[in-house]
Amino acid sequence: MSGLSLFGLCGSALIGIGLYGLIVNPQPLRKILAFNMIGSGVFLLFGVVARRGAALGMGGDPVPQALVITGIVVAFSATALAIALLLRLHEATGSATLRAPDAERQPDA
Amino acid sequence: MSLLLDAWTVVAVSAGLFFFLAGTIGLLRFPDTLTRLHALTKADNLGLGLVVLGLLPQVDGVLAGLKLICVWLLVLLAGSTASQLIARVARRSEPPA
Amino acid sequence: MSPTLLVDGGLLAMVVLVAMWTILVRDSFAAVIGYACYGLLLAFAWVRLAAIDAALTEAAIGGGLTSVLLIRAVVRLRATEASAQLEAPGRTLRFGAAVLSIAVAVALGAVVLGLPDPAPSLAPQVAEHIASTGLGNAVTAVLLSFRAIDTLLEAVVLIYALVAVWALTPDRLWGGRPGPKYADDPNGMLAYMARLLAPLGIVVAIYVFWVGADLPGGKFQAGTLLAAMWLLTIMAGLTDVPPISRRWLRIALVAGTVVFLAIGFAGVPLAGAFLAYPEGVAKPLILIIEAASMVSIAVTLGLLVIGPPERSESP
Amino acid sequence: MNTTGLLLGATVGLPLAMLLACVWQPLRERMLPWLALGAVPGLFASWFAMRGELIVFGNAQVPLALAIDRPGGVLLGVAALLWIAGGAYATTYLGDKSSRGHFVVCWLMTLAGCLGVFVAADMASFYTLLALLSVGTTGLVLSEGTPRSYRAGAIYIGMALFAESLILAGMVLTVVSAPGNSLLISAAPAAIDASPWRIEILVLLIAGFGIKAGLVPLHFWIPLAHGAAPVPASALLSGAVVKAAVIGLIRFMPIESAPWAVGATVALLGLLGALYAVLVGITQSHPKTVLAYSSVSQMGVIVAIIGMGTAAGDGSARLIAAFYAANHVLAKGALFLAVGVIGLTGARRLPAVLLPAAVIAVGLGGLPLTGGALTKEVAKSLMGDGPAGVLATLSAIGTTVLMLHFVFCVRATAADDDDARAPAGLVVPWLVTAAASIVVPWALYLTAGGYSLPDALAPKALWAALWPIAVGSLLAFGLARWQPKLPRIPEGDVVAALGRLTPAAAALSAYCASADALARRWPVASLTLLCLLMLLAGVTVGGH
Amino acid sequence: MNGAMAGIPEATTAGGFLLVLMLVLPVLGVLAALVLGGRHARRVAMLALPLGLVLAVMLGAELVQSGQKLVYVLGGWSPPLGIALRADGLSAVMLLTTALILLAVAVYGQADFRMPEGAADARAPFMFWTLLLAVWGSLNAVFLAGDLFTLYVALELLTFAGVPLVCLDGRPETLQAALRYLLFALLGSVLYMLGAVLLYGAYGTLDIALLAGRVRPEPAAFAAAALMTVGLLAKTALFPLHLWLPPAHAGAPAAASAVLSALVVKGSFFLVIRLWLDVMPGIVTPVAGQLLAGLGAAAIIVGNLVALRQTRLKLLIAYSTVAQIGYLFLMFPLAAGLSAMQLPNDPAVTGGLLQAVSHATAKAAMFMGAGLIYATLGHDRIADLAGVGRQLPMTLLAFALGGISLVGLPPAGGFLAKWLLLSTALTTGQWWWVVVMVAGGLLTSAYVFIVVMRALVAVDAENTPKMVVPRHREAVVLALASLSFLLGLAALLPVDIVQIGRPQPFAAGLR
Repeated sequence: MSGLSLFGLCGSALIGIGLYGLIVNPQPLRKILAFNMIGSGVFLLFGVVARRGAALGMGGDPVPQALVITGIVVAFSATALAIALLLRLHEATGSATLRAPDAERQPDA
Repeated sequence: MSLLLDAWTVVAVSAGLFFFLAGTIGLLRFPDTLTRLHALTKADNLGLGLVVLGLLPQVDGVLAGLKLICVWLLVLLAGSTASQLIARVARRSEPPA
Repeated sequence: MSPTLLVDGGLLAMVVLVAMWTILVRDSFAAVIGYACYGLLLAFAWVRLAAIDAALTEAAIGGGLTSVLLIRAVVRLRATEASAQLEAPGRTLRFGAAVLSIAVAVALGAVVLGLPDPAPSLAPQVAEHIASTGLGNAVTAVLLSFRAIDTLLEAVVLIYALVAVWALTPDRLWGGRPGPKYADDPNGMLAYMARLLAPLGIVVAIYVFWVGADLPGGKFQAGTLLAAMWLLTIMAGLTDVPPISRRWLRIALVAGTVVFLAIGFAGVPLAGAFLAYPEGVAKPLILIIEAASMVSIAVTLGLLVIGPPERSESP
Repeated sequence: MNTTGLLLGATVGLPLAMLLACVWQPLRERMLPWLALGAVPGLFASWFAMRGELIVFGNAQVPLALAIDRPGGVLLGVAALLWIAGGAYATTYLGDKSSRGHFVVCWLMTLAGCLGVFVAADMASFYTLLALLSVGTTGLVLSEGTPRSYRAGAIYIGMALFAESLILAGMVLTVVSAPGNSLLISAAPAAIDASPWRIEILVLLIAGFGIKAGLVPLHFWIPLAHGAAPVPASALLSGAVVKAAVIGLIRFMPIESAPWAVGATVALLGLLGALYAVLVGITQSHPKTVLAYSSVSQMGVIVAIIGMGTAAGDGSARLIAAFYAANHVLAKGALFLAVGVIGLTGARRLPAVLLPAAVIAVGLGGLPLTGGALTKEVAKSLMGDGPAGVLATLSAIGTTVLMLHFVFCVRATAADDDDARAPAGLVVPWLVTAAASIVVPWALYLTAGGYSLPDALAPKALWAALWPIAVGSLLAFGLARWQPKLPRIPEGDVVAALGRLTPAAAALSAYCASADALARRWPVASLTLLCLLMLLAGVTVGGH
Repeated sequence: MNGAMAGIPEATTAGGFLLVLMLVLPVLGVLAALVLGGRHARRVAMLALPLGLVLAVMLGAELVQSGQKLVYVLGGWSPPLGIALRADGLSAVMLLTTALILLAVAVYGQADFRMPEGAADARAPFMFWTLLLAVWGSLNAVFLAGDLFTLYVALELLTFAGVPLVCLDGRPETLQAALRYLLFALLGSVLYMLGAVLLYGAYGTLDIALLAGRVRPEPAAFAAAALMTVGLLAKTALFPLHLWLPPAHAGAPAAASAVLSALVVKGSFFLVIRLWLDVMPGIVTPVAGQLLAGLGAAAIIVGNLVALRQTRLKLLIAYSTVAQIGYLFLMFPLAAGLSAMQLPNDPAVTGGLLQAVSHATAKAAMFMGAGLIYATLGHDRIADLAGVGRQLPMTLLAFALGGISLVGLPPAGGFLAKWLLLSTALTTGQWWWVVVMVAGGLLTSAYVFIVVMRALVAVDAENTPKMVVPRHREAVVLALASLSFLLGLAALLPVDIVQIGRPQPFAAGLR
């Protein structure tokens, strides 16, 4: 087994771990964290793909590497928005939960 | 000559590692925040310093050497600031034993 | 078992362990700290994958800014911890989740191991065409030339995200200053560090941006550094966040994208296509774009971390 | 575009144009007096439009075609006549009720749809007009604005849309199996006959049109709707609108070639339904409801005629059914209008009004020299003397009973004030319709039918028509005595039984709601997502 | 087939620059709104949207005229190294629909989101107009991008633009709905991204056209198909992944709901079409198609039944969206069935897209109508709608027309779509989908009927409207509804725009 496949397995594992956290952790903050973990796992896999494409003295296929950078920035913006939303929710309701028995209720006017 | 330098490197780096070890143990074993901080900062400033000094002869070019020293100084700065801040918080939260 | 394999194995084992701990640990604060460490370890992993640009970005954004965000949030959300714990799903659900997650991970691993050998790669094509961009850093060439549209849209993503964050402003505070007011203690430790570090950081940032054309580095990494320095001075109370209604602030936000678009359109008559660069002047144009983007990225990232306005305009 | 095209176009176009005009409030308020006008082009079209000529509007793939064939022409003419009379009648009947804007709009929609289906020659426009018809009719049923009318309207639109879905499915299958996916209705019978899904198509179409025709046991919406609608509306619904189903069957059924069993089944259903409707009808006491049940019965006979024709593979059934239906259009229309007139007429003038009503009523049963007798005479050729013939005769007797029962019921509704007289605006249109219901069948019998007077006046024929009437009358007078003792069957018999299903439906929807609530909890949803992921991957791998 | 597949680098076609303009115009709008701020945001939007509509029409005309898909190779770097923008019939139709609906929403939103007198700047108006442009930009990117990663970025753009629309009025429950939406959408997009990564790892390109030629039935492709599809389903809120939709669409301001329900969910749906029909027709199996449509069927039944239970108009409409999304997914097994019979899958695809368009127009109209009702009565309790028929006749008519389109009566667009799907289902012998469609239509008619009935109840005059709705807002709603109602007449058009420039599936190496 080459080192590279280790990275591949690690990426897959991170994705699995993140998925688990995303499902079972009740706090939105922890879900956000888990989402970031999934994301980093995906990027790591992309890194593996890049590394496998190493050629002509390049350490790796630069296209995936570039895409990873873009992806990281996008994921960060998502995280920032999610956390801002979460904090706003907490500020407005004093609680921070996704459990909503009556999310459908709509007050008049 | 190079042998001496290599020897120096080995000695310095291992000394640095020792300080790191000591610092870590202190961090784990000491009773309260302040003493832990003390152990940590002391140890890893010194430890890192020794490692850097040890590596200096190995680098090619002055620029690289300066970079290494920069790293050390930056860590010193960050470490001391952080420990100061933590110490403040600690002093506010827990009365000196 | 070669030593490099050993090192990689150890590193990755640590990554996975920290990740599991981060997910499983009960206390959210601990989880956040765990995540910060995770980010840094991951940066090493990227180095091992010979993706220095990605490593820098991961360290700066994944490890750095994200952690700052998370720490701010977790501290504010302390109060909700206990009640949230009550909502934890039951054992069966957790079991099901575990089983499925593992299944997904395993299947994924299998697929990844099964990827074709030799792997398809665009590296040769990049190598073939990079000369015409005048750049030495292939990643930058991809970002700014071959797949410029992605980078353009990504700048737009940052702007959209900031708009979305600002949309959360309470109506009465619209146009106000984001984030809390940090006590300015001129002879405080933080202020001291900020004074010392900020200039240095800015220099480093500009260096990272400048070498980005040929060596690892570039506008994202540099912009992130600048943002970090800005945040530092703000937290140290040396400066205050400007109100979001400021015209110059808005201009700083969009400058990068506008320059990018302008040069992109200039490419239509001059180089025959949108986002194409005229022969020879590609590199300077790209540097101009990067410079403008760096500023915009720095401001946007900083504001994203600080969040929506929390104070009225008057400081 | 020649006169034919002009007339056919106007038949649908004028009502639609008037409808469009109604978008403007002031016009809508003033539209009522002009309702009668809307049907005039239809009337002319039925006279002057060339038979079988195809007028195409749309493009190659979707030809929107209008045409008029013999059965269609017959029905179009009488329907238009009734629409004109009804329009005039409605003008007085509604006067300045606040609801008239609503009424006018729905009336015009129904008018356009009703006359349209008689001239539509391609399935797309046929279906479109059918849908327009249902929506408009629903509006008419609702226009009283009472809870009763809401219930009736809800059930009506439900059944109508259900029927149309069946018809749509049938049509789609037909088009798919038609050469070149032709949308032309004229191509439909052949296409159905050649289709691999012949039986499916036939079942779908017969079921769909059966519902629209009020074929028992899916007839229950008719009594409700026709009972609830205002008098002129229910006259049109019971007289003209239900005939859309007849023309549908006439045009789509491959009568010459469909299997015998299909025809026989349809005929049996129709005739049994006819008798059943009579039995339920005589337990009713509200005149409009009685008439509605009689409509169910008559439609049953008409469907049976088509069925028998199919069984015998005799294409003439088309025209015969149309003729029978035409007679029913006018007779039933006249009777409904009569209900409104009699309700406003005092004891002194009652006989003068009741007598013609009674004649027409019994005429439906086949009173000699009336349209009823002629139609039955003509239908005999198909019904034969077998079981079908017997059932037909029985239904004739039953109809007589029911109609006399109606006369008794309607007499009871006469105004209390002895000197009360219905306004001319109601009486005249009614009388016109009544007269037409006597004359027109003769005209059709002699022209379109191509029969001659002797056939009709042959003593044998007269006797054959007379004796069921006699029997029926005897029964009727017996009934008049015993009727109060009969069990009270609720209006729209079957629907009462269907009412029992509501708890089940409620349970189902509650179940869905809880399922929805569960699925929308975060852990469940995200788990479902992973399951789906694995499932999808699984079937994808499994498929290769 | 297109040149890219034959190895010849793809070249920009005539009129390709229109694609760039469509892509950039909204972005420029957002930037301008952001810099100018305040009351200028509205002016920018009202300037850009009509312009965009014109561009979309020009694009459509160009497409019809040239009869093949429009391509623009960005930066002169043709795929796989570079990225190409492509517009085929599907894109053109969606672009046009989007521009049209957004323009309508903008006209409608004038009153709700104008700067309060005196105030130089206010949050809600500024945000509404900026986000409107933002949604537009992201959707155009989704419809035009020819590269899976660019599409990922576009999807994220769409999410970031959609989420704040949900909680535009800042009520706590809308904040929560927005958070649910954001988190689930992020999960979806990360799965999509993962799929893209695997595809690149296996085939070394992310370009749709190139991938179509390169994908082989092998694990990487299977996994990618599953991951991307499920990710997109989560973003499209196909039952049972709809947890975020009802509260989000019911809670947002009417104008925003219209955009979210009519357009935003269509973005990810559009990608499912691309993926299944253009990128990997050879990978997704008939069973998978049946699975997708099965979910759609469940959505239709459950969504409609739950809609019938709702006591609030906006929630009812939101659940009707859940059901209508189900309809969209019926097209996949039908298209597959046709291809399996070596027939062109045009009718299924056209039917599916037509369903999407007619639902978009109808639903936008219905949500905006609900908004007017809410404004007039001060509530949207279905039980107390009496009198609406008098106060808002046009709105009610619009609601009815929209409803008719959803039910699928002629000549509405819904009918034509239904006709196409029905005939396909029957020709491919999948009669069970016919049953579902019919049942769904009946259930839909039930709640449309109930609402219209309630609203038609006359009421004694003394209840005074909370606010008098200007005629032109009603007119916009009615116009949109009528468009949806008359869309069925598209059958009379000489050419099937949807099919222009689409690869024929079995030509694309299907089985």
